[in-house]
Amino acid sequence: MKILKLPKEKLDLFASVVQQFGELHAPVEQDGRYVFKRLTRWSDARLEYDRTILPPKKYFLPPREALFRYRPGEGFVPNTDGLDQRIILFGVHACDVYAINILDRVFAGKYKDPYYQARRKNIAIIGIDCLPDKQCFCRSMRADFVDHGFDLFFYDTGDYYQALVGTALGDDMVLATGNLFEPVDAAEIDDYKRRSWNKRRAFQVDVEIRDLPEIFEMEYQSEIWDELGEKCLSCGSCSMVCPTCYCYDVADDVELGSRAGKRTRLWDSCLFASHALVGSGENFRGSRSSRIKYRFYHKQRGFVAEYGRPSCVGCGRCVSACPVHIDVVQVIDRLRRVEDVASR
Amino acid sequence: MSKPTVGIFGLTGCAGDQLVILNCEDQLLDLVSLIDIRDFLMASSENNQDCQLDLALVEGAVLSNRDAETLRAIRKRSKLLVALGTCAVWGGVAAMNRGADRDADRDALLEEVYGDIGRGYDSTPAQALHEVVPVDFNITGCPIEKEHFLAAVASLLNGDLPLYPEYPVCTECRMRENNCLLIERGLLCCGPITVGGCDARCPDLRVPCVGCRGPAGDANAGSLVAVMEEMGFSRPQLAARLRTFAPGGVA
Amino acid sequence: MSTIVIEHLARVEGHGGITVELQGDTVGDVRFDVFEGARLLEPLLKGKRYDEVAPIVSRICSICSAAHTLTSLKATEDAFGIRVSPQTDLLRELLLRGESIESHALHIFLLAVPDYLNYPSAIALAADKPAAVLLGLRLKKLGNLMQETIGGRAVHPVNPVVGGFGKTPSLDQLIELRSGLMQASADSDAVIDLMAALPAADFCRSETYYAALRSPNVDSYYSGDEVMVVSAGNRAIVPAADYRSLTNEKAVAHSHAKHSTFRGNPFMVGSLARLTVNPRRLTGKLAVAMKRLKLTLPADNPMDNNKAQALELINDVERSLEIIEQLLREGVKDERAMPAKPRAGTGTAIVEAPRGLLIHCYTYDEEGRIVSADVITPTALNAASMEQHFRRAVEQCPERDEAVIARRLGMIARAYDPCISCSVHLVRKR
Amino acid sequence: MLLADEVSSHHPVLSDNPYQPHMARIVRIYKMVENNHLFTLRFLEDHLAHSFRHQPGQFIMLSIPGAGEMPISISSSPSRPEVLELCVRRVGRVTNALYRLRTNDVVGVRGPYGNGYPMQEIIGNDLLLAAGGLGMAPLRSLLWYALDHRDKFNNITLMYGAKRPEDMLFREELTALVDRTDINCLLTVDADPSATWKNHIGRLPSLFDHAKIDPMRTYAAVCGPPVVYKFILQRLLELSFPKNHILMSLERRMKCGIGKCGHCGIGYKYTCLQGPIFTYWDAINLPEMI
Ligand SMILES: Cc1cc2nc3c(=O)[nH]c(=O)nc-3n(C[C@H](O)[C@H](O)[C@H](O)COP(=O)(O)OP(=O)(O)OC[C@H]3O[C@@H](n4cnc5c(N)ncnc54)[C@H](O)[C@@H]3O)c2cc1C
Ligand code: SF4
Ligand code: SF4
Ligand code: SF4
Repeated sequence: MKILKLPKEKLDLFASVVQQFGELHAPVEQDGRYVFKRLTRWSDARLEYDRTILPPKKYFLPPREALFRYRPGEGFVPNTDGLDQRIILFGVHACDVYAINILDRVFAGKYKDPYYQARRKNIAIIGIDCLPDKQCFCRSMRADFVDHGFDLFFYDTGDYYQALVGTALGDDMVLATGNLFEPVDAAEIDDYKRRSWNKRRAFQVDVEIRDLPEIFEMEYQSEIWDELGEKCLSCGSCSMVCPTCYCYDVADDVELGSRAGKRTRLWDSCLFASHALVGSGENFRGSRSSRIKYRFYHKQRGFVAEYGRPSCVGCGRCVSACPVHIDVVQVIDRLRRVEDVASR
Repeated sequence: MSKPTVGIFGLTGCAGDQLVILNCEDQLLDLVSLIDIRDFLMASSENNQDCQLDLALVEGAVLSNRDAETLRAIRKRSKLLVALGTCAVWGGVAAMNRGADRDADRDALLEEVYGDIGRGYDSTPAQALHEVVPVDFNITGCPIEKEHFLAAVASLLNGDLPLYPEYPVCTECRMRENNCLLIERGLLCCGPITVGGCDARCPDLRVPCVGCRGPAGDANAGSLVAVMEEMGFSRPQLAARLRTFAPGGVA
Repeated sequence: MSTIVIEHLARVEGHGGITVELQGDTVGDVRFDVFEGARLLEPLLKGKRYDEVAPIVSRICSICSAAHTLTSLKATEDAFGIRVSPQTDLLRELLLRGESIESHALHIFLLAVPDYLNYPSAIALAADKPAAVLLGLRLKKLGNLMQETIGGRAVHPVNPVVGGFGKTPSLDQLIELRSGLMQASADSDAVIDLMAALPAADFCRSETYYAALRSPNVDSYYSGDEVMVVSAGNRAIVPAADYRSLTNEKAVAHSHAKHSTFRGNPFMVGSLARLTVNPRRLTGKLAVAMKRLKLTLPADNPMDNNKAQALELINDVERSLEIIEQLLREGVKDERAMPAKPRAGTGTAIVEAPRGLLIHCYTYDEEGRIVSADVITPTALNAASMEQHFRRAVEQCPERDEAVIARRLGMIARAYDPCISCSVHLVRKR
Repeated sequence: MLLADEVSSHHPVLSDNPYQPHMARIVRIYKMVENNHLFTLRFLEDHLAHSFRHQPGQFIMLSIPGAGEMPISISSSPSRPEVLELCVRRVGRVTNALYRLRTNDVVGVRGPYGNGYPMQEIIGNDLLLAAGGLGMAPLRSLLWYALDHRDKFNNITLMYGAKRPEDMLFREELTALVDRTDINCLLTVDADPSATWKNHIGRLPSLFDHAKIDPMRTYAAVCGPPVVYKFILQRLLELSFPKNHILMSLERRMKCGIGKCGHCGIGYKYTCLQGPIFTYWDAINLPEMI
């Protein structure tokens, strides 16, 4: 991997050059929170942000997306609107890049999702390193660093950004800037290490995920699930804001007065009562507690069986989006806690 | 295939859902060419008040014996009866105090407002349509969303029942990437227990949801109230707020 | 004795009917019956917090929902002593104009024009004269777009809140509105052409009292807190807080709407009243149009209200354009609503709804909860005047033909553009 | 005019779109049981009709334009190609829309999906098919596959139960098997008010009394409503069946059929990818399986 550095004062210049590769999107402030948005001017970008309300997944798997248009006589014609739009996402945190890498695996495999993949191909990612706040636990989830999935990744090492070049496109971006980027020397390598060390110590939240799948199995009947079930509002907020929740629903509609129509997919959540309801009226997860259990179980245990790691990246979004303060970290802590059997 | 016969009716309400139909400016002429509107008092002075209807769209709540009779007559002549709007589906604002002592004494209330004459008025506590006659399906909202109405007609013309979201306003609010008013600003937002479909219209404008669409299918009002009490709201205040549009919806 | 009954008025919002009793040639009892169910919204407001009030009273009526919302906010702001920003005032005015455009377009094109041309509905009219209906729909859509842009929804606005707005519309949104308004401005000749070509409706002459909001410097629907009553050259001013001297409502047995008189005389509110009270606006384009419509003020024919609506429609468009230009010139800021500090007291507000004066008066306790609420709507204010005009029309009808009389009464009723669900409002007896 | 498939195959981005339904014509609708019709489909494009191959136990995603898409098991055997037979029960929105269609109307099909029965393992062994009610739909494919490749299997036993004779799916076809010697076809009904039924009367598990089963060399394919699973499994376990010789077909909500939409997850498996055929061992190791 190519590693270079960019003097901080040249970042603006870099941003203006890089626009030739696509529409620039970055976190901007919205009443004190942040959202990824198309930039109207570079000065709107907020690269030192905590977390965006929605993760970058909205670019790859939009909340609502027409998959097909249907016309009698023509059948289902794929909708390709917006699929080849070139976008540069500037300022994606490591955990979010990690999450995209996870989605990549879900939408690949034997049946590749061409909509996701087309967007993924056309959206460049320039990552940026960050410092954890009190809700971040990406380090525990092993997602505080990424080594692929981005085109460029910037580390703030003081006067410079140290830049990891991840792809040929990233390299093209570097080259397009002429000689803005410089090689790194030993001093910067030390700066990087120092920063890495500081970041590690800055985490305030820590959870242990080793052998968590086993503990989940053992605690499958735990009363924690009933308690959570009583609290959970089934509002779906956690799933919407999660960078790795990808459940979707599909619905067909017709146009007024014709048999033509379209097929749309839209974000769904396993916390909704309809999620596991089938035509016969049977609901495999009818109770709210079984649903919230499923969410945790699938992220922290099911995904491990399938893909070798939990799908949670520890971004902390669901913790801050839950109106009734359901907190993954606390739930995992409680599941891990050793309790005196006699007091149960 | 002959066009389905349709009647559009208003019981007691603000006529907002009928107005939404008239607000489909771009589709109105298509609409009237696809369906045979036989009875629509708000828009036409030539109405057939007896014919059989394939579809009756009824807005408003039942607030008088006269309303109840009208509704029964509509039910009798219609194959499908659709409740249009929160008043028809849940009772709406007129029903907010239902069950409370004050509302029970209707005559006293009428007198309070109209004086002695009030006692003679034909007036009953507000009821949703389904409390009086069987209803085939609901299009909720105060008022209904235009798109839902058009989609419903399109589906019905195709022979399908329409599909509506059952998830709460929060889901769409999050999809639109709004700052959460409840969590971040401590405002009393009914989004978590109100059924979605409005695309989180109010929170998107930084105005808390007042629950105008009625409760979500799986509303967990108890848990929301508990959290809001921790935030410093009083239980009666919360109960009153949550019942503004749908007294029967949340306990 | 015979009785003429219009069971259920069509093409009006809500449920009402007309009954006329004739003894030979003399006209006995004339009644405008409202049998809209009583929702008793005012007593239901008791105990509600100030921020819950507007969304509830908005539901009094859909066609006037923006006016109800804004009157309510204004009354609450009056009670708490909140002064909103000038930008808020402008945007609220714009919202009201949007509602007025929608309401007038709906009334003129979908309800009144078919009436004059003897069609049962706009749907029937559309088959023969699609251009007229399409013109109406286009204007109506613009009015709705304005309400959606500023109010957040075409019916029952959600964006206006105590102290201002949830969110200020963006520059792009205002620019979009401007292009719609410019197109509508180009349509105004067509509106006048259509109205001027309608057959005359001259079957009810009567000296009439008119009441409307007197605006301080511009012809505003929203600002101002005095009502002026005009009759045959006499003018009287009623300050908002004294609104009861204007309304002195009394409940009547046959109707769920209450009747109002000023010094014993019924009076008319609405478009015709507004033009009569504020003739200042009738210059330029409007003066020409007024001539073409053969309208003179003060008018003695209630049917002229339709002409006045057409003039207002044009004026609404022009005025909205001015407001948008001003906003664009001065720049729109994404303001937050003024903070509300509840205090005990009473607040009164008067606004011009599309159908005329709308009055809200609230008394709050120190925690900002409603102690009592009083809502007086234009249709209720008009009820006595309407009955008077019904009577005149019957008296002035040479033949005693039921069908003719019924048709004329229906037309007068519709010319008033009554909004019956509005009229059923409930006030505590004093 | 280009067909949708061609359009998609020409689009540079969506050339290989697994969500693309391929249009098929309804060639026959046969009312087997009230609200359980058998639909025979043939792809509009001949090359698809020729090349479509599936495993017994697999399913397709069936689109009714305008109404939606749903998973339906393939009831016909791969040994009888060119058409697809689907046995669909009318339960809701999409199935209702299908029931409105007539022969020659067009629907969308994509697939086949799911694992299907593990034919490599089963071949050479005895086969027991046990179904109740609508459970016959996925088993029928396996049944005819086995009968058409009779030499590859040892003893074949079919146990099928319905409430009444008129509720029995594929009734004519199955009663015709009763006299065949290369299969032990046991059919039973709970009751026979019409008194015309010539086969067994009684609950499905009672058929075990008429079958000779060697658990160690038999694969049992079971399908039906939950009660059927409950009682059949009980009998099979009493017979000490190896847990991975019991094959069950499960139903879950599905929106994609290809492991993306998340609806059919059970524990850590997806019914559409790792199922819908699961062994009993999987079942007891996955929470909420049945
Ligand atoms: C692998 C598999 C094979 C199946 N094989 C058959 C078969 O051969 N014959 C048959 O009649 N039925 C079969 N089903 C069940 C069939 O898919 C449902 O009955 C059907 O989806 C109901 O759709 P609906 O729109 O009529 O019902 P509604 O209840 O209106 O369903 C609405 C939506 O929910 C989803 N849904 C509802 N029920 C189910 C369900 N059981 N499974 C998956 N999604 C569901 C669908 O996406 C549907 O569009 C099978 C299901 C699965 C999972
Ligand atoms: S589960 Fe929560 S913390 Fe984990 S990735 Fe999803 S939103 Fe972030
Ligand atoms: S603002 Fe209201 S609707 Fe939106 S997420 Fe928060 S609680 Fe839900
Ligand atoms: S956000 Fe709430 S109050 Fe606003 S429109 Fe939606 S349901 Fe109604």
